[in-house]
Amino acid sequence: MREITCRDAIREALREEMRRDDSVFLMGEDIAEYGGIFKVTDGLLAEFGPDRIFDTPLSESAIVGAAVGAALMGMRPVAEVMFADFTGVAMDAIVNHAAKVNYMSGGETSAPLVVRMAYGAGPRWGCHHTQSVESWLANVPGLTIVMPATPYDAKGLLKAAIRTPNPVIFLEHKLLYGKKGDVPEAEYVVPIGKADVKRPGDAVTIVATGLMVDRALGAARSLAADGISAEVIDLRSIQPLDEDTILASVEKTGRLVIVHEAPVRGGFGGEVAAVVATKALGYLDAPIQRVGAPWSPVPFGQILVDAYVPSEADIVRAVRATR
Amino acid sequence: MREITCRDAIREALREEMRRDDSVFLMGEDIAEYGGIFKVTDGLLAEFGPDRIFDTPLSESAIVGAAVGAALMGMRPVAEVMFADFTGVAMDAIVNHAAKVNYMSGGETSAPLVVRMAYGAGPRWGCHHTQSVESWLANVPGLTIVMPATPYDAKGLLKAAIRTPNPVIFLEHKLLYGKKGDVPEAEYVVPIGKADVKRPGDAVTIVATGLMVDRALGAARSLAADGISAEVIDLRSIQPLDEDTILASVEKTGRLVIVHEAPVRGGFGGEVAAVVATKALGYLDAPIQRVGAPWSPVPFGQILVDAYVPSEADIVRAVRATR
Amino acid sequence: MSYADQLTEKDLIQMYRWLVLIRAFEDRVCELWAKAGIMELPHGSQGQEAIAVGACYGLRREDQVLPSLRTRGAFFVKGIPTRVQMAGMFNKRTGAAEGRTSSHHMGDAGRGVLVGSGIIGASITVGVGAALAFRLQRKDHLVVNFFGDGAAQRGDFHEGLNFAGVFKLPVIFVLENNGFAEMTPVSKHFAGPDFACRAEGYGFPGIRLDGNDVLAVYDAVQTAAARARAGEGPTLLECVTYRQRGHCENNPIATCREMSEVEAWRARDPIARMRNDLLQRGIITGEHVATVDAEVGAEIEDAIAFAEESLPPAVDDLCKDVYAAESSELVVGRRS
Amino acid sequence: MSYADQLTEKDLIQMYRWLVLIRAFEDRVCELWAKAGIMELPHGSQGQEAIAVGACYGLRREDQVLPSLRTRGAFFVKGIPTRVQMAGMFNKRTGAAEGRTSSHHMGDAGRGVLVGSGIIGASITVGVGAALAFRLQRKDHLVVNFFGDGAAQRGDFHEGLNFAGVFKLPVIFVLENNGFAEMTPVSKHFAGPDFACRAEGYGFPGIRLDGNDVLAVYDAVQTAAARARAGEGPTLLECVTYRQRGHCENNPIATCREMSEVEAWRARDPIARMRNDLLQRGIITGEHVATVDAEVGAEIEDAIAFAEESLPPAVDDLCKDVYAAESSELVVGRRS
Ligand SMILES: Cc1ncc(C[n+]2csc(CCOP(=O)(O)OP(=O)(O)O)c2C)c(N)n1
Ligand SMILES: Cc1ncc(C[n+]2csc(CCOP(=O)(O)OP(=O)(O)O)c2C)c(N)n1
Ligand SMILES: [Mg+2]
Ligand SMILES: [Mg+2]
Repeated sequence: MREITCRDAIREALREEMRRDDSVFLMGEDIAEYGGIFKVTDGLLAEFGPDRIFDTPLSESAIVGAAVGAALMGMRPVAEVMFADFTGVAMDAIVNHAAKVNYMSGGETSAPLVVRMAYGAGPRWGCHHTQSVESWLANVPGLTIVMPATPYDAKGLLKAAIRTPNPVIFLEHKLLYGKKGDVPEAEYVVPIGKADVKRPGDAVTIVATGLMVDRALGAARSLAADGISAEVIDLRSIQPLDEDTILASVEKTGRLVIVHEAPVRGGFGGEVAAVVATKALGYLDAPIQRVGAPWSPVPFGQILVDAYVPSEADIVRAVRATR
Repeated sequence: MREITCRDAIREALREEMRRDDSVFLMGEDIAEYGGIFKVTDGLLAEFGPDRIFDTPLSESAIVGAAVGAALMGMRPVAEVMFADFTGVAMDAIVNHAAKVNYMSGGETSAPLVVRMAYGAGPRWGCHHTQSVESWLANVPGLTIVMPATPYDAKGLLKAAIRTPNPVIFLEHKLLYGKKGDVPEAEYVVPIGKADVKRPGDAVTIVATGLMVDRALGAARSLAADGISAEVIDLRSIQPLDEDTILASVEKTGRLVIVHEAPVRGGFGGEVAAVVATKALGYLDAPIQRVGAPWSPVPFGQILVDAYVPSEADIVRAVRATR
Repeated sequence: MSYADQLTEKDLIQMYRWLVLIRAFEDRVCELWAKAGIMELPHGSQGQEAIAVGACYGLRREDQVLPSLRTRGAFFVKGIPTRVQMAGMFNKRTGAAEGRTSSHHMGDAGRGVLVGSGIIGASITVGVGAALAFRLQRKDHLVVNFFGDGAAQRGDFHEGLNFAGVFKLPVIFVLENNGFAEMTPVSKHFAGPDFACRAEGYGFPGIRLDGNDVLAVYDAVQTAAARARAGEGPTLLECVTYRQRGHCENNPIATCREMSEVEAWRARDPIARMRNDLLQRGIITGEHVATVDAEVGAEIEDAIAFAEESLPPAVDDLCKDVYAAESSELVVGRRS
Repeated sequence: MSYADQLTEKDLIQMYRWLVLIRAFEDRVCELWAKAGIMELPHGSQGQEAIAVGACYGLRREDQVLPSLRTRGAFFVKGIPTRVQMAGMFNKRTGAAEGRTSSHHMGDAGRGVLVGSGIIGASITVGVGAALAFRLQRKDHLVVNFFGDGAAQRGDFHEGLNFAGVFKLPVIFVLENNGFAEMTPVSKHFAGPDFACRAEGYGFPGIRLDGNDVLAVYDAVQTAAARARAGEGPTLLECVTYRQRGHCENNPIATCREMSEVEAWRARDPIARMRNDLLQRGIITGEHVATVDAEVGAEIEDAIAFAEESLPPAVDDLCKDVYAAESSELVVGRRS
């Protein structure tokens, strides 16, 4: 099959949906002529023109608020917020308007919009451009939160996100943009809410999101060398959360390790642990282990970022702790 | 002992700290002449004058941002943000500045400020004035998040919050303002980070916060009538989280119910469950149960709010599910 | 000839009737509140009715309005039935969102009322987005964004107006300067000469006008509407008015202000003003005034009866409408 | 006599030296970056040096500045050693926050540099708060808040300036209008005539001036400073300049613009301008120019050597300084 990068897969999803549906349009900072600071939207201006993709002022609250308003009037905005850390300045529009407008209108008008944001640590970004913000939004009914880990999923999930009548937060890990993977040329959609068993196994369940899926797979490979068969579940979305896939796996393996890049404490891993401790406690043969960042802002620079972001070795260590 | 309301206890804490330390000052919307929409700061203008307590424009981002700046210059601001739902518009100043400035300055300058906010459901407020937002902030290193449940704790914790050199989010449940309880007249401080066993018991551990502590105590009373001895732990703060008190209790009871007012899914209860499922799994005799709001914005009106907010009956039901 | 001059007698009578109806509604819900008769806490618009009526009269059905917490009149003129509004105040299933939200931020898609926000100022950017949609759809509809002097201090005011200015969007910003943000007088939260001047920094006109003069508001909005529909961009209208009641019915009218100030403004009441004007011009008679009062009173009592008889919200529907219905090819696993 | 006229020859020579040093630093780190020699991605301030120097020269040590991502010069003039700054670019323990943060938002409490924010515009309200503290403490120090044209479209610009206007705080808002927010030209994110006019809506003066004229900036800032120290409130200074390099060193200079525009602005370079001015006025000589260049070059090479020899950040300190030290009577149970 054809291999392309996440960046290209996301761009393909945008292009296909823009071709399919006139109401889809893109706005954000530096996305049109420049093609986005991660070059995701490169080339789309040439194809679709300035009514379908345009640059906005440096005003994230207005970007998301305007996306809500446009969505209410029948458009399908895909807003790019450069860095997920800027959630802080667009938070109200996300949690209090986008998330609640269907409810507040008694089901009359929903806000079918997507907010695409780049998240996650890289060495040169510093603490304001590297956060994994999913748990800031995970307790807000009305939202859908997607975190793809592969080019295939990024494309298929984004297409679903654009088509659903509900607001979707679409978190793209900046270190995954360059990652390559199989992406079929034929049209497909990946339904949001279905986790993906990225590697089957029967000795331990590793639940991961985003960039951590690769690290979990790496850990699973080294564990396999030691005869430990790890099942790696890529959640793909944390809202909805695919409890069934997690529970079925834990029923089989009896052991659970949860991995995310955000700090462990208060992170989304707690939700996964709680679901299992409520619904599958009897299957657990060992304490649940969580792997995530320590309790600190994301540091600057390669050395500290390497120490900060969970590594394959951290995951292997957590798996061993379940044995 | 003297009984006073939470409202009066909070006001006393503010007054005592303002008397003790000239650098403590209050700002917020309608807090000075009017005394705050919940009347918490009533009378303080008369005692301290307009340099120590003053009204601001309707600008929550500036309120918190300015509190950070003033704190950096040696002041001890206590900012009132009327409703915790407005976290959305002050989020960036909280999570990206207040929380990170000590780290970013290499420990040179911290931001000793308190943001007081009223949270929780009441019948007449509607979905934008009733949210329990603690989990939006619970994954942000650098923050301290306090949720008092009694007048005694409200006073003692607020005094600690004002004195600590770090930024504190102080969440006051609006239905607790009128609640009375013992508050000594002598000076005291309640250290943040220490949970309080509000009722000892040995058959089940109920961990709760804020208004839910009262409901948990109510549930414990009805369970006692049935011969079930529930231990009720009031977390008092979710960051730091007093793991030791929770673990010691679960070791004793073998059963855990976690109660908060926010929706269950993605709520802070997941963190508590994860800590126990990691560190005390072997003690658990039954699946962990979580009690919280359903997956919906907070509705309007008495009937629906009553159905939405966890009740004593819900807690009793969850306790029975652990048996 | 001004837009106001082109209004027919019928128009004027209709506008007057709206003013009377809104006032009667507001006064009546305040009475009901005082007797603990309703669930929703009224945030009365008494004294400010001319702004909503002047702004919404003459809008198209497709034009969208975003009322603030205090733009009751916009609901009326945009056609939301009195019964529905009253049922909302009673928290009944026949009210806003089947009783799941309070009525002062309700929306009505068919009538061009967008869902507002309890987060003051936040709806400004949403209105701007609706205007953006019209631009992208090449429709010549427009959006009227209502908000107060307090809201004008929020970051969203700034981001919203700048955004609209940059893209020359068809939106009219109606700033109801009623002297207060809750208990805080404008003089304490604002140091500029007026709010209208802020428009310059966004590249479009800002006009300060008498918000108690319904025809002045109508005229200014129609002028701005022509600009907007022609693709010339937004206008900021600062309508100077006065909040005759407390911030909400929890606050006595005299909270944090002198009653003499209130009295002075009551003497400039927009409804009495229009009434006197129409009487003087012979467009209405004393008899007509009485008829309108009676009709309006009956309409409101009918709405109260309707609200009282309506069912309460359904507890079983607690988690309804959190998400719009979606195909399982797109999303699976929603739980409530 | 203007403030600039009161500057001595020594002052002028010192200001010139700052300009040269900042430029040399910026150019050198860009070179290092191109050779993959440093960790931090430079966001060069080439072309804008006159603003930081004009604004910070003559400030007190206690006066606080809040540099933007591109106000490198403020660090220099406020006295942060070249070595420390360079060590920051190299991500060394001797740099900002012991290497745990990038250098372009670093603070220095003792020298009056507040920690900035990577969230553009967010530091505006923080600076306002520092000015509030001065007011409450009855000190006549002031705050200089630097930010760009892009930041001026953020809600925090609005809330911050309004807040400062209402309380007449001692703060000077220095808007560096360098023509771009990343790749977006001002003409695409702004529809007003200029940014200075926005100050009126906050109740204080706004002035547009030539940001490439170090003495004009100095004069305007000193005038604003006198106002601020006298308790008369803030000033907004829109300093018109031009970003001579790409947004950051990832972007070629010609990204999204014509090189002819860049060339035209290079012809108006603030450093050449001051040099020529001082040469013409006989305040410096060609020899002196060469000496400054040599000294500055040596200072930078020394800083590079220092940075190269410095230790990397300590992995063991990963979770240091997340919280300031606190007594266990107040907080217990912190974990990392
Ligand atoms: C972001 C936010 N801050 C504060 C409030 C509380 N509040 C509700 S109405 C109000 C005053 C609004 O003033 P203005 O915009 O002038 O509208 P008015 O009530 O005068 O019509 C305030 C502070 C809120 N709902 N939202
Ligand atoms: C809130 C926010 N939005 C977007 C960005 C990404 N970003 C960094 S610098 C920049 C442009 C800033 O423009 P301006 O304020 O004019 O400063 P300049 O770089 O021109 O000095 C942008 C969009 C950011 N860091 N923060
Ligand atoms: Mg007002
Ligand atoms: Mg710029």
